[in-house]
Formats: sequence, structure tokens, C-alpha cells
Amino acid sequence: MSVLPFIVVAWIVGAGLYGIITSRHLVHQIISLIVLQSSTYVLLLAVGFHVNGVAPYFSDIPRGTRTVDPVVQALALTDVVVEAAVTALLLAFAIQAHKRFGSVDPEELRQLRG
Amino acid sequence: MTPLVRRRVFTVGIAGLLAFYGWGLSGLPAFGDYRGPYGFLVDALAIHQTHATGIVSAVNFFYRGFDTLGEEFILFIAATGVATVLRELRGEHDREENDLAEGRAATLTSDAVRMSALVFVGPVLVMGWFLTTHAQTDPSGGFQGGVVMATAVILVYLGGQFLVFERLSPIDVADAAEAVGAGGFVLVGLGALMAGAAYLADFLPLGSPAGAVDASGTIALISFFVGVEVAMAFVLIANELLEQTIVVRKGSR
Amino acid sequence: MQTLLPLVVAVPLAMAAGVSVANPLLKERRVVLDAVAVLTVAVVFVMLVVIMSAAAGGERIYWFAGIHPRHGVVLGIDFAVDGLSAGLACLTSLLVLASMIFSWRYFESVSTWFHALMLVFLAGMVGFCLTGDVFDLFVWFEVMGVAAYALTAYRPEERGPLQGALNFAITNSVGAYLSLSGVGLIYAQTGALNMAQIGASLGRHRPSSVVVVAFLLICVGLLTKASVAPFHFWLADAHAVAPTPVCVLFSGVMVELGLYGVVRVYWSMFGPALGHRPTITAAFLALGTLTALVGALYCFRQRHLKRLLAFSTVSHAGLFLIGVALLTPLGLAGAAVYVLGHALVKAALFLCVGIVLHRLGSVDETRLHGRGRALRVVGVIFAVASLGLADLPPFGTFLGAGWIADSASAHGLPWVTAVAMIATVVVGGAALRVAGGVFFGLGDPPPEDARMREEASEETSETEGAKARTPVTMIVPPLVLLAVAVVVGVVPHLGSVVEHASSQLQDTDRYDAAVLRGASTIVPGPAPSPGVSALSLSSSLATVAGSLLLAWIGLYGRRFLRVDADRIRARVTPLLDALQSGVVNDYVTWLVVGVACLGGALAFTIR
Amino acid sequence: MILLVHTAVRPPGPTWAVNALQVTLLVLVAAGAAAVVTMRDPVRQAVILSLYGVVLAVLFFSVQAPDVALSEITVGTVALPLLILLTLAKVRGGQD
Repeated sequence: MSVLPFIVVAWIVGAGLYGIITSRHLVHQIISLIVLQSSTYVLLLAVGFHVNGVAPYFSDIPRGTRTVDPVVQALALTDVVVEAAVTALLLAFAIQAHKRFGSVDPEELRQLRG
Repeated sequence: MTPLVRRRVFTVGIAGLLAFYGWGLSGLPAFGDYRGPYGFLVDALAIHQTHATGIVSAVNFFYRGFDTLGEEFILFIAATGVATVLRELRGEHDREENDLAEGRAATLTSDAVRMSALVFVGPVLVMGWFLTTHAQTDPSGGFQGGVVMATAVILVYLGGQFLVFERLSPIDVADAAEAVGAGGFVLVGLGALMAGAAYLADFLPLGSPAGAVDASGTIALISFFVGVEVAMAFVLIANELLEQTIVVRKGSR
Repeated sequence: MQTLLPLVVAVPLAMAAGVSVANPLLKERRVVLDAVAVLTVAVVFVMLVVIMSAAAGGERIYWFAGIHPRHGVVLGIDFAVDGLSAGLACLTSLLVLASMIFSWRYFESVSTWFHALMLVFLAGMVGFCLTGDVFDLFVWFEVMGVAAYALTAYRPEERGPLQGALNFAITNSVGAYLSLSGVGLIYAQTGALNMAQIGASLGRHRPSSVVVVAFLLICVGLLTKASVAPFHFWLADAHAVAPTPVCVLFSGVMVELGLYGVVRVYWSMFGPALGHRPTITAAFLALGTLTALVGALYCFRQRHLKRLLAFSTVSHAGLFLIGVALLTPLGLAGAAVYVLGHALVKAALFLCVGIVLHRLGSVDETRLHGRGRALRVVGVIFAVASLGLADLPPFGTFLGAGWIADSASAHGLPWVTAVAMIATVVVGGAALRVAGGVFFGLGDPPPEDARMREEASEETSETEGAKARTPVTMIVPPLVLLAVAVVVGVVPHLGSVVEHASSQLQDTDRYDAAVLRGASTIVPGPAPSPGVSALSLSSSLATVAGSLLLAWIGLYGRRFLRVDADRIRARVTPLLDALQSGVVNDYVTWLVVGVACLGGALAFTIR
Repeated sequence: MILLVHTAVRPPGPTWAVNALQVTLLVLVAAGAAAVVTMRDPVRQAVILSLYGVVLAVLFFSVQAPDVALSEITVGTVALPLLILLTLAKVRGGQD
């Protein structure tokens, strides 16, 4: 079962990309991008996991206890913030695109071509 | 490409990409077998060096504080970008004056509804504050706390107070507060330079014992600024989107 | 000196926050706001010049929070600055300075947002150049990315900017997340995020599958930013619609920063472990060639001036990648000088187009034909800069292209020179055609194209209608940039300094020692300059002649080639349009296919 | 929520139990990802995204990352679906 997390990571990457390329709605596309990014959290946390490790908080456990990797958790936190920021900006673009084009279908945003 | 062609091309491409990615993943150490050394060394040193018992916060705000600085500014600039993109454009306001009135009527909710929303505001704010100020001990910090505090403010909006809020124009205040939060983080770093240490070094007294609420010098301070920045950034973003939905409702018939 | 290192990022960030706090005071006082912003950028530029001159003598390492490595294990984040990274950061701040001055009178600012966005964009680019930590690289990559997305959509009252920003943001985000996956893989393998430590840990063992996959995935995000085919589709959409002062930065440095990232990642982390230099060279040469030719083709058929320049950037990005792909100090030095020369020339060209848009209210080559005659100075700048784009000696572009060609022929790859010449001739020809037609009224106006007219007709509201005269703040920046572009080509020491910096960057062992063990790195003085061979001089003259000829055909060709040109155009246009479709779903599909092909190539050759 | 956090910090029980829990959660996450991208109605999609966020957060608790789990709940389950619904309220106005 120790490969399952990594299979799930690859599965999420595939699902996210599939959602992006088949999307006919900008908001759907943005949500698919969120799914794609969620694969990186799972990857990072899977990489730093240790079977006998506890969460890295020494308030109520003795020092020297084996913990899971705190570094990947910090990276994943940063990643979540990036997700929030990018998503917010993309949603704003989607609102304006809807006003200008009267559509939120990426196939119908046809101002720029060639 | 037509959607069908695209899907076929994609099928071939994604098969290759996943095979390649899977080839890489298959070479990793097994799940549950983290081997360090970065995390182990941080675990061993963090309590002594920072007096924080929450090691993730120690990494976020001390060891990799420079990352977090960049991360805060991603959020800062996203809020600025949302404000830029959704700004009131020339002529947009006049054209939609009728909708404006309609939108206002729709948001006048009863006092009871408002009150019930406001009941939640207090506890949520307190929780956000708790999370923001316990970065060094608990699984929390400015980021989570900031989002929770922002949620409290958004609850007020959703309770029908949006127009009251708009009239008081606290958005300028939120704008300034957000920038103060982001700028404060930079200045904490500069403070370390002034004190003769390296940028973002922990130059404040660490406090004792390890794990106290006021311990860990700059970690607590940075977490506070991050909390302010994040809360205000989310409030600003939500406010811009709400303004689009409620006030500038184009196409509502 | 050491204290300056964090300040080059902290100062613009602090000022971005500062102008936002002071928004109520500053939004009605444009002069103060601009003065503050320009002064900030100027200070950053000066600091970077100091850093660059110090770093040329050996790596400068700065440990944030004063956390030094212990026994070769890094706990903190460092800035590891060498000559090339400092030079690139310096160039970045120079272009930001030019475009801030240019935008002073160019458009009205909305609150302090434009200035805050530009300052954070600058900080992101500088942080990206200087960092020595691979996750930190991703963070600053995202900082500049998010700032760039927002700047692209700075005029949301038009359709183009929104589509451009969406395509830009979604494609680049996909690339960035794949890069982050690569970072996760390499962290799992080595337990480190510091590039020097990762490099030392990978050592010279046979590369595992993790290393190969991590390398490619990290490169995908960077190559997307660098607009390398088939990851390049977003570029023309974004560059054509962003405000002109921002285009200067996109084309001048942001794309090149993506390539710098590949260079940094390759030499600081993966190079020794991957080995298989011929395979890497072949893969990158193939990508570079494809990019250079595709960009040139799309460039020449454009009538929309900003889009034309955007595609020429794609083509040049391919040429830079070819220089990097050779994996030689001379090739990298050539690419570096090429980037420098190209950035200055391209910035001048974009600023000229900005003036044309400001004065004449259009960017449509057909409609502008001959109307630029009134703008004499601008016309001359544009024409000279176009010649610079075609590698005219003594522009920096000439030096860079020459070294890449020399290094390629020294390694038995003479066809590289031919590819570079073809791409340069086509791109230079397109720019010279615009110069001749728009500014001097030569030849026939190109035929009306309904779609391009529609596309170009929207490009008017960047400025408030047509203006009677060009403000000094708009004419000086392109003039100065062009002058600098000539000067860098004739500075006698430039060549040796850049080549020295390139070998410094490629010396992985010394980099590791400097970062991990704090070894003082006094680098021996610059070797004598490689100079310019007679071959590259003659080939660059041939390129310029070819460009002039092609421009002439573009302007006068319809008088004797009428039938053929139109029929070819009718045949080719639907195909080319179908590829560059403007639909982001397609772009991401090509990105996936590109990763699959590259991954397959690497997986089967590196074992 | 604070209570939840503190329970997660405690050392885990026998290894096999954790594994069974993790396997279940991983399968749920995979199913959730597929459900989110294949749902074509954005409003329902936002709701599923919120549920997906919950499953991810529980998975993160189970791999001893309460910090990330907490931010996944606040961002992925509350803040982002909220922003998405606000956007949809605007975007759907002119459509259908």
C-alpha cells in the first residue's frame, strides 16, 4: 500500500489537467486548476510522512520524539496561500471576461488569434 | 482544435506525461519513510533556537521566513490585482444605475437575520485571533487566523450589512491595514538589520519558557502581521467580488 | 556590501506597501507618487550595480536570518549571487526604471495600484535572480507571475487584455505546479531545498529516475515562462495586450528570466548528476530551433505591431536557448550578451510602438502605413533598433549571436548558425518592414486583413486619444536604451567579463564550496576576451543584408510577386491560426504533449 | 476545531489502523478529484470542491499535518468556494 499515495498524486494531476482541457466554463477551469494544485499538497505531505512520526508540535510531547517532516508542511502552507491568491485573481478575470465577451466559455474568447 | 481532436491529442499526451511522472514517483523512498536530513535537524534545533514548540511555525516564520515574505506579497499583490481588474470603469456606474437600486433593495434583510449572523461574528473573530497569536505553540498561525478573521467580517457582509459597511467606507481602512500588515513584515526584517543581525533574524528577546504565548521573539510578531495582511486581503477580495455581484449587477432583468 | 543583498528585495516591497498605505494621500498627487516610485527603482538599480561589481570577483552568499549551514546541511534560505545573476537583476531594474519613467506621462494611473504592482514585480524578478534555494525560486517565480498576470489585465475595459491575462495565468500556473511537483520529488530524494546542497547530494552518481523526472518537471514551468515551443502559445496573447511599458519588461527580461532559471537549475543542481551532456544538448537544441523558427514565422505574418514584436521575442528566446544548450562557457556567455543586447533593443522598439499608439492611436501596420512620417526621431530609433534586432555590429546582439555561432561550430554543429541566421533574418526583416512602411512610407501598405483590423482597432484607450506631441519622458527612455545597446557592444572588457561570469556559473564545485562551506571564492581575473571571429562578422553582415532584402520584399514584393504571396497566405493562414488558437485549453494540451515528448526522450536516453 | 487539532497532535495508534484510515482517505481523495473535474455545473462543483477540501483536510490530519489541514479547511472548504459562489452569482446573471 506504500505506493498508493503516489498513485493518487498522479491521478489528481491527470484529473486536474483533464478538467482544464475539456472545460467549457472559466470557473470550471479555475476549479480544475485548484484540483491540479492540490496534487502538490498531497505529494509534499506524502514525501515528508514518517510511519512512526507525530505532528511536529512539542507542546505536549517530549523533546526528541520522532515527528513527521515539518519542512514540507511549511511548504504546503505556502502553496495553499499561492492557490488562494491565484484563484482570486483568476476569478476577477473571469468576471470581467464575462462582461466583455458575454460568455465564460474559453472557446468563445476569440479576440486574440494567429 | 475542436474539442474532440483536443481530447484525443490530450489522451496521448497525458498518457505519456503520467507514465513519465509515475516513473519518477516509483523511484521515491516508500511512503512513510521520510529520511531527512532537513526536517530532523530543524526538529532538533528549533526549540532551542526559537523557543517555539510549533516547529512548522518556526520553519515558516524563522528558518524559511523569506519564503513567507514572498508568499505574503503574492496575496498582497493578488488583492491589488483584483481591485485593479474589478475597478469601477468609466461609464460603468451610470449605465447600471437602475440595477443599483434593485440590488440595494434585494439586500435589505430583516433585523433578525442580521442579528443571527452577528451572533457568529464574535466567536469566529476570537477564534481567528487565537489562531493568529498562537503560531509558536499550536498548529496555527497568521495565515489560518487571518482567513478565519476575514470570514468573520464576511459574515457581517452576508448578514446584510454590506451597504452599511459601504457607507462607512471601511474599505480604505482595510486597504491601509493590509498594506501595513505586508509592510510590517518587511520592516520586522529591516529591524533585524538595524539591530546588526541578518535580514529577518530573530532579534527580539525569545522570552521564556519555550512555548509561552509571548515567546519566540519575531515569530509571534511576524505571525501577527501576516494575520492582519491575510485577513484584510481576503476582506478586500471578497468585497470587490460582492460589489460586482450586488451593486454592479449587469444583466439582471 | 552584504547588507545590500536583502535590501534589493526588501526596499521595493516596503515601498509597494508604503505607497498603498499612503494611497489616499498619493492618488491625487501623481508627481509625488511617480517620483517616489522612480527613485525607489533607481536606488535598487544602484545597489544592484554595486552588488554586480562585487559578485564578479566571486560568489556573494547571504544567509537570511543569519542561519548558516551546519556540516553541509542548510536550514535557511540564501542569496547566492554571481556575476550573471547579479547582471540579470541589474538589467531588470534598468528596464523597470525606463518603463516607469516612460509611463509617467503615458497613462493615468488608477490609485497607486500600478506602482505597487510594478514594485512587487521588480522585487519578484530580483528575488528570482538572486536566490539559491529551489523552493524560494518557486516563490519568487509566483510573485512575479501574479504581478504580471494583474499587469496584463491592467485595462479590463477591453477584451484582449482579459483573454491574454487568462491564457497567461492559466498556462503559467499549470507550468508552475508541475515545477513544484519537481521540487517535491527532488526534496524526497535529497532531503534538501538548497540548490548547492542538492547538487552536492546528487553528486556524480548515476541519475535515478527521480532525478530525471524532477529535472524535467522543474524545467517545464521555467520553459513555459521562457516561451519555448511548445509551451510558448500564451506569450503573444499576453505581450500583445499588456500596457506597453509592461510589455517592455515581459519581452525584455521576464522571458529571459525563465531561461536563466533553467541555467541555474541545470548547473547548480542537476548538471553533474545528469551527465549525458550530448542528450541534454540535443533536446534543448531541438526545442530552441523549433522555437526560433516558429516565432520567426508568426512574427513575419503579423500586422499588429505589439504582437509582431511579441513573436520576435519568441524567436529570440529560441536563439538564447540554443546558446544555453551548447553547455559551453562561450555559448552561455553568448546567450547572456545576446539577452542583454536584445533586452535593450526590444525595449526601445516596444517604447517606440507605445509612442506610436500614444500619438496616432493605432498599432495596425496597414492603417499606420506612412502615417509615422511625422514622428521623425521615433522613426529613426525604431529603424536603428530594428537593425540591432538583425544583429548589426556593434550591437550586443551581434556579439552574442557571434559567440553562439563560434561555440556551435567549434562543437561540430555548424547548422546551428544557419538556423540562427534564418530566424534572425526573418525577424529583422519584419521589424525593418514596419520601420520602412510605417515611419518612412516606403512601398505598398499591406492588404487589409479584417480580423487583424478588428484586433488592432481595440488598442486605443491605453492613452486618452491622440496627442499632439510626445512628452520628453517618453522619448528619452528609448533613446537612452538604444544608446546603451550600442555602448555595450563596444565596451572592450564586456566580452571577457561576461565569459568569465559564465564559467563562474558553470563551476558547480566552487559554487557548492562557497554556499555550503563558506569558502572564500577569489576568482582569477578575467581571461582575455574571446573576441569576434571574421566568420561571425561576415555572417552577421549577411544577416543584416538578408533582413533588409526581406523587408524590401515585404514592402515592394506585391508589385511582382502578387499571385504567389496571396495564395500561400490563404493556404497557410488557417493552419497557423488553428495552432495559435487563443483557446487556453489548446495551450495546456500542447504543454502536456510537450512534457510527454521531452519526458520520453530523456527517459529513454538517460539511464 | 481547536479540539480537533489537539486530538490530531497526539501520537498515532497502531500502524495498521492508521494505514487503513489513510488508504480509505486516499481513495476518497482520488474519487473527489475526479468528481470535482467531471461536474460540469459550476455551482454544484463549488459544493463538491468544498467537500473535497474536507476530505483532503482529514487526510492531512491523518498524515500528522494539522497545520496544513487547518488552512485547507479555512481556504479550500470555506474561503475559495465562497469566492467562487460570489463570482458565479455575477457570471450567471448574463447567461442561460
